[in-house]
Amino acid sequence: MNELANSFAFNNAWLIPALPFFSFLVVGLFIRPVSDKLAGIVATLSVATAAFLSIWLAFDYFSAFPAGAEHPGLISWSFEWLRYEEHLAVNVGVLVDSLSILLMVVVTFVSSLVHLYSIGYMKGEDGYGRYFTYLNLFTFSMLGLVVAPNILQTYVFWELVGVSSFLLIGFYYTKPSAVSASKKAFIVTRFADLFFLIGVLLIAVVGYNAMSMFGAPGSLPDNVSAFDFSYLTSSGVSIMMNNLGLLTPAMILIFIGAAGKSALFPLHIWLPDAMEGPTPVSALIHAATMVVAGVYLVARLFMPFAASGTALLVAGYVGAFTCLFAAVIACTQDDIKRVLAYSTLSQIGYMIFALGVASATETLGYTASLFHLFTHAFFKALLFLGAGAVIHAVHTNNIWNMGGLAKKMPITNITFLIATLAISGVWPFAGFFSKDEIIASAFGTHHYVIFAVGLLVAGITAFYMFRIYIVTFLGKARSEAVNKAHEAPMTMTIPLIILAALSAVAGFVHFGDFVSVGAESGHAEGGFPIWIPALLSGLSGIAIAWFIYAGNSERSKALTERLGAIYRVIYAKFYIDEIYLFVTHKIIFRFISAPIAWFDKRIVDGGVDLTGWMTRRGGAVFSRLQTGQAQTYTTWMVNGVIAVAVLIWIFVS
Amino acid sequence: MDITLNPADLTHTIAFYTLALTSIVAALIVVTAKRIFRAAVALAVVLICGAGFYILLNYDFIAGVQLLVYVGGIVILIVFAVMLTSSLESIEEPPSLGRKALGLFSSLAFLATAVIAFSETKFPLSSISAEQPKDVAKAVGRKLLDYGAGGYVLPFEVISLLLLASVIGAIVVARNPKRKNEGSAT
Amino acid sequence: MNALAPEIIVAVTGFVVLLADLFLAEKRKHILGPLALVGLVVGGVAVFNLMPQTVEALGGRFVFNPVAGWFKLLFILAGAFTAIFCWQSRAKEKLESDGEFYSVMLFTLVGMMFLISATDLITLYISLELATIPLFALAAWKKGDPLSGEAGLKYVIFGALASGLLLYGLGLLYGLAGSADLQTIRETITASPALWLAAGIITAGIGFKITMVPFHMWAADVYQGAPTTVTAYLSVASKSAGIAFMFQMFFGIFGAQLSEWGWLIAGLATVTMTLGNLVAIVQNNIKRFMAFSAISQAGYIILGFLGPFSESVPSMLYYLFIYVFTNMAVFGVIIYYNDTTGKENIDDYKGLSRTNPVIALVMMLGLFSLAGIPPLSGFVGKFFLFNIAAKAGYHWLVAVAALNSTISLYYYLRIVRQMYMEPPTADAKSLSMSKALAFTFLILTIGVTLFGVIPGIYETINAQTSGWLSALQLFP
Amino acid sequence: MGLVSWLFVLPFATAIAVILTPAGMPKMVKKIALAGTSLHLALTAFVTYKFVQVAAFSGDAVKDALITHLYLVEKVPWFESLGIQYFVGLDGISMFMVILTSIVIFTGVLASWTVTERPKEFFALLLILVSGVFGVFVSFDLFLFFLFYEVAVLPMYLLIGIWGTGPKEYSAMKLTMMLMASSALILVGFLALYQGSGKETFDLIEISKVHFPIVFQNWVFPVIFIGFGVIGALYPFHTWSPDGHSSAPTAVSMLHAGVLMKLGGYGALRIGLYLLPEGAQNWALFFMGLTTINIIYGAFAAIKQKDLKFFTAYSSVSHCGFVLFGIVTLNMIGVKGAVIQMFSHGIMTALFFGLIGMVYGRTKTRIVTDMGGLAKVMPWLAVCFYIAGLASLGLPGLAGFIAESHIFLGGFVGNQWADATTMRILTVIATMSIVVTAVYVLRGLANVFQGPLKEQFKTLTDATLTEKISTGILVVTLAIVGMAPWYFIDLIEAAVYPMINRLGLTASNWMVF
Amino acid sequence: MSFSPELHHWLILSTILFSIGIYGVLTRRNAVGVLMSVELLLNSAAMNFLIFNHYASKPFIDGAIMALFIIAVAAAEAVIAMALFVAIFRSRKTVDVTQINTLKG
Repeated sequence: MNELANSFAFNNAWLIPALPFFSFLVVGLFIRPVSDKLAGIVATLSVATAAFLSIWLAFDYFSAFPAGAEHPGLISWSFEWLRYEEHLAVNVGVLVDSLSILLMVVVTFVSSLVHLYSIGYMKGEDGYGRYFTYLNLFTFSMLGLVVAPNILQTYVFWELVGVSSFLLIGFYYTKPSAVSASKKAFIVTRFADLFFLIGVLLIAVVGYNAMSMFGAPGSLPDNVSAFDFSYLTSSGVSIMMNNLGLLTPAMILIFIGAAGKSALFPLHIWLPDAMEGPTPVSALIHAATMVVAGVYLVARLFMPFAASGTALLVAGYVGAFTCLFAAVIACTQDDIKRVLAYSTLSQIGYMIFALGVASATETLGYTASLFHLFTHAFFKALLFLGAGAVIHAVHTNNIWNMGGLAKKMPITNITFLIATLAISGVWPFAGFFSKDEIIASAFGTHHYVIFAVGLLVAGITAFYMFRIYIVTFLGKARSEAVNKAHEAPMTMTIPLIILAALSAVAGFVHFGDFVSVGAESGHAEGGFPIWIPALLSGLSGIAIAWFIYAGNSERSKALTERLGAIYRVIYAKFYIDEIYLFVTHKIIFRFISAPIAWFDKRIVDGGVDLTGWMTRRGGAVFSRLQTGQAQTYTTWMVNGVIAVAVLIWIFVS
Repeated sequence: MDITLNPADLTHTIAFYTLALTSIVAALIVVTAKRIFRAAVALAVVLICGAGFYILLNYDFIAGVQLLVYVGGIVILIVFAVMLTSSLESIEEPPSLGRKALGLFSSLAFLATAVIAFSETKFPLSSISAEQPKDVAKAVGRKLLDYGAGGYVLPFEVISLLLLASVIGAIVVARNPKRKNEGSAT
Repeated sequence: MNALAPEIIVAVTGFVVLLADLFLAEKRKHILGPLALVGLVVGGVAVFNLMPQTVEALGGRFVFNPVAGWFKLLFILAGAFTAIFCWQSRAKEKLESDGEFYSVMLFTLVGMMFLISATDLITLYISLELATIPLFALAAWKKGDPLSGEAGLKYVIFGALASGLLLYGLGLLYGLAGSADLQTIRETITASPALWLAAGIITAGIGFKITMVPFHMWAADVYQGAPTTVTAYLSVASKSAGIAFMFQMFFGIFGAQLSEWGWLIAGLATVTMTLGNLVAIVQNNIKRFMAFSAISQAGYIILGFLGPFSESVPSMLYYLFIYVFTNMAVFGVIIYYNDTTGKENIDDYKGLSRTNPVIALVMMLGLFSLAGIPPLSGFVGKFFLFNIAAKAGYHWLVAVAALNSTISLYYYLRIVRQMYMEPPTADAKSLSMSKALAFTFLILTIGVTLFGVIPGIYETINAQTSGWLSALQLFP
Repeated sequence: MGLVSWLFVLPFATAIAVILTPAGMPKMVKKIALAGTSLHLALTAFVTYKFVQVAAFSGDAVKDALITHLYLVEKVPWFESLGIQYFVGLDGISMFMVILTSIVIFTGVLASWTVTERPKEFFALLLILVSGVFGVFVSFDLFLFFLFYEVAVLPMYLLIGIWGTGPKEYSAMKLTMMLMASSALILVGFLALYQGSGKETFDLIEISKVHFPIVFQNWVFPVIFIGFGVIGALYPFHTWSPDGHSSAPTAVSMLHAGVLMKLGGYGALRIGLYLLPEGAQNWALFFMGLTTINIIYGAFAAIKQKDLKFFTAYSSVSHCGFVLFGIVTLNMIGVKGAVIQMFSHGIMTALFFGLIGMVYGRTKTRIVTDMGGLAKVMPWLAVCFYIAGLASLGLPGLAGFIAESHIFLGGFVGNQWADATTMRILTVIATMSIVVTAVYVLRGLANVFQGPLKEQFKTLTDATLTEKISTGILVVTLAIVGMAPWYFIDLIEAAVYPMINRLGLTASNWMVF
Repeated sequence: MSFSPELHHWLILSTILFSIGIYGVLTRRNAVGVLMSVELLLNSAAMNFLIFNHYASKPFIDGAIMALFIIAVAAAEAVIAMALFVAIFRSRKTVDVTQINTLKG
């Protein structure tokens, strides 16, 4: 700890999340109404300094704790935000360890590049200042999420991330499709957050009850709160929860929360629609940062996940299935951003099942997954920004009326090619190393089914990536818009170039030394060189794509006819969206909220009106007793006398 | 069951039962007579029998007052009212059956409750008549004007107010509106 | 002699007014009203300086204790307000026989005052009759109007039967106790079927007077038929007299048995409240509406008889005190509006708040106080009565009573709605008001608003009267 | 006339001043009302400052207190013979509520700047209503409490009946009838407490020293809880809220939903939980079930609503369900959450209704589907609407989340009287409401503010200065409580401790007083 | 069972008269008839007082005084009742109680 004590970066690590927040306030309230240009610059600068700071912090941290040695989680700054109960305090702060540094670096770096790119991309759009405010808000909440020392702060920023993505997706709020997409994104992630919240509550309460009975576990300070990760990830707690039989359900609940944010299988429907937002947004949020939040969460709680065993397995299989499912759909899509969205789904599937196959002892999967996260952030962001440049130029998303852009937009073409190679896992580029490690870890831990899926998807990924590349950049121009296309301005190309460089070189980083869990670092031990089959499947995918789409396109049209029905089903994304729509509108709205609204109006409300009506009826009935006949009145009186006398007689005796 | 019949009791008892019988029959006529005038006469008979009862209870003074005031005054007043409000011969159709049944039920129920109540309760009174102050009139007179402890001078004053107020009220209500206006018009 | 001073003063005022009416020329007749008022005020002052002590007169036949004193104040207040309204009412067919009206009313007032101070059966009965029989005539005062006649007729028939029955009951009591003195009766009577029959009959007598349910039938028709000033007088003075009579009977005679008859009181109270409130909802004629409101108020007042507690008497007196002011405020507006526009239906009060806001405000405050809305005095009065019911353990009754006051709020709000929410009808015009009437309304509004909040009134009543019940050794 | 009395006397005095202004100057009426309420804001700030100076927040005395410790107390005997006294004071919860009411009335007066019809009576009644509410929050004598409670209910009839829209008379009558019927129940409860305590006093603190027998508590607690529940929109008795709010004018529904509905929660807490702990323990689970229905029912019903006001009314039914849910969790976290929720929901709904009033003022329609794309024309209102919406669905960083997290955690932690698993299942169901709330909030906001702008709304203007100030204050409060809650929570915790400690007492060790 | 009239014989007699009076009040159509029945009631009540007074253990006179007063009250009632009937007859041309029922509801 002491080595870091005097490091400037560590001591004011809180600046990293704080800078975007301050600039969000400043730009949002003051600069936005004044001048757009200034807003863009200030926003970008704040995130850039945050990036610089986080790199400096990373440098200090890894110099203090060299590769291979144990990487302790140090809290650089925290204050007690909320105190529910004795052992249930929430101290908001900044936790610095290898995982959070990785995420901080990735998030700030990609975010600053996207900010830079957006200055060019968004020029002339109305609501320019508003865009940058939201972007800063997103960066702030994402950073808040990754540096959280306790699970409740994670949940808090988890929600803020959800809201900022809602605001960004719905940026073009005049477009009904963007509005419904943002609504859909928020509600689906909110649905997942519900399970996450229940999971958090469950763990916190179990921890609280345990601590209020037996006090804090030995190794931890006695005012530790049941939310803190240090408590949750301590092995004693996991064992205790396991024998209570609560660990697995809690972990699965939290995993559902992670699945929602990272758009795994059942909850993935919002990500493709999220493409309605401006492309840099998709690049930042739906490629590099937000969607990996789920992966980060599982990684952060890896020890309890591993302790529960089944939870990890569930993660594994869900990840694998998503990986395959998304890859298959990606092959059929025409919109360039939709394809990239599905490819993100599939890559995240990779990361999740990499974590899934790992275990307390076999931590290679953990390192592989984070390594892939690290590399994927760069080349996927590049792919999206490239696609953005293309769309910016030809003003359409549909790849079939692009084509032959290579000549028109050389830089974009090259950078896009590098990224495509990287993602397909071709040797020198980053994708190869991270994807290879994942497949190796799957093989190493004898999950052969997942291994097979990983291998197959590597091929499919290569296929649909090159399909996109070939159709957009090579071949003849398929629409006259292409002829007018010209290279993107400087502010847009610089980030492309930087990202391209990174996706090329990132693979060579000895990731294992830096990021690992448990004692020894995660290195692929010898045995059968897994990278060979992985590379082969990737190359075969490229070949097939080349064969179908290069040259004339009849062959691809012939292929689609032959597949026929299957093609249509895949193209329609297996009708999952329609199922969801059916469930929400038809079942929830028609069969639950409508009857409740009706029930409330008719029965409960009716009940009140009924009592009112009955009193009036009673009044009318009794008023008819007054017949006007004096002698009826006197009869009432005499009978009244007799009644009272008899009543007294009966009651008193 | 010894039946002791000495001459004084015998006349006393016979007088009681005859008077009782006549007064009950007359009362029934009062309430059921078709012609209202006939009812007025029956009322007079009932009141006279009442006076007879008072004598039996040896309250001759009260009997006298009853005869004078009640029979002499009030019944005559009622006859005037009968004449003022309807011709002598006017036949009054009987009340509706339902009302008669209800009236009968109520009165009989009251009678039954009262009789049962009497038979059940032991009145703190001696069953034989205690010796009565010889001169009822003097005793009543003295009591009425006695300011002391047992005196009833207060009700005496109050009853006068009551009669005055009733008379004033009656005049105002029954005054003929036409004549009053002419009077003031001149 | 001074114990009888108040009664004598009022009686003498009655005579003076009668004679003045005889000798004054037509145009000078308008001073009869103030004359009666002066008499009443002097009578009130007489009561006040007698107030705190207990004085006996006529060898124990007449007793003046604080309870009797407060009741007399109530009667005088009611009489004074009625006199003012009669004096101020500029009804088109001016009640020619004003003089007689004031004197008859004053005599009934004297009857009520004697009623509460009587200690023996005879005085009690005679003063009760003095307080009732002239009212039959008052009910039929408006000669031209057949309705008034009909009201008088119904009142006579019902009243006569009630007094006959009451006599029979008192006879039973006399027989059971062998003496006419209330004190001895209370000590000698023991539970027996005859006593219960007597109790039944006396409840009927009381019920007739304070419009308790099985005996309330006459109220609606008589209140509607009688001239409004008489209705006001009936609803306030006659009801208070009924309560005074109930004091004499239920505390005076049946004191010992009262704690066992809690269920009877509770039953009667529930039925009275509920029926009064329910029927009031569907009424259109404002006077008939006030009849049923009065019936429901009777239901609330008899809550005080649930189990003799030291708070029972002061709470009831306090409630009656507030009831006089509140009811007179509402009736004042009704009389004033009825006299000037001749309208008697609730719908005729449309938009009153626009045409003459002052009256509307007085009416609204009065109605809300009747409904028991804080911070008006009606609420405080009702709260103390409900408190007694709770003290006696009848929590269900408190719930019923509170729900009833909610229902009562419903129909009071119906009038407020007419006044405040409906637009005024075309011919509505703002009516002028004489200074005297305005001053009366001011006093009434003060009574309605401030009496609840100022603790002094309840505290003085409580200090003086809470001892009365313990004097009767009723507490177990 | 102590400081605390001024809290409810000042609005009353302003009401009198408003009535006395000469008829011809409506502008003056509004200025006086505004001056009065802003003066009140200052007064509340001063009272808070004094309260914080004198109140103890931590330390053992606070932790294991068994009797509510009051500050700035004024006690004057009123009806001595019956043990009624004018007893006014402040503790953490009352202080928090007074702040809420003061803010809401200030923004309420600002939001009703456009009232033209009979402004004098409108502002007078509004101020009388609020002085009743202040009275309730500071009075600690059952009689005084009840008196102020009913004073607060009555002006509501006239306010909705005269200045309302739509079926105003019907809803005004229904609202008043249901609230008065509920006060009937409360009256039964109060009188039972007064008699049951045998102490011949209405003083809340004295009565709290008495241990009522279990049987007594078992029937008095539900009576009081349901009595207060009706105004707190407890499930079967909530039907007055949609009608009442939708036909009430803006300021009235702001005040009513924002503050009056909190009387329910406050009363249930101050009288129900505090005086009848065992009763609370036996009934907790039943009412928790009811309030869970409340939460879910209100949320689902809100989805179907077309009218903005109905939409917010049902959402406040659901949020008020949270308040009562928090109270019956019977543990420190839950009850604290209930109090925070009272405050946060108060601000949120006041903001919602204020904004709806402003939008309605411009578009003349409240039907969600008729409007669209208003964000382009009135950005300020749109932003505030979004913040209110996000606060209501419990977005962290805004007050909603703090309250809801407390309540959910409280539900999960449970207590030793209710069966933990059922409590947890109910809490899970209640938690589902955050999703349903999100659905209806976003659907509503999207329809109104997003999407293409309709022709006829092109010329609409954005918020005027007064509107900006009122919405601004509310938004800032939401944010402050949301981001820096620790200060408020100490304020409440000190007041909630006695209530929780009393739950632990059993008949035997009650003799501690 | 001696035939000479005992206390309860007298009471039964007066109660019978009382009940007949009640029957009369309840059923008589003519207002004056009702008044006559009321007179019956009052008379039997007065008799009641005298009976109790007669059989009182101590020499009492209160009952007799009460009887006297009852007669006076009966007179007062009769006066007012008659005045009312006359007024009603003048305006309604009938004294049939069952037809005078405009006030109802």
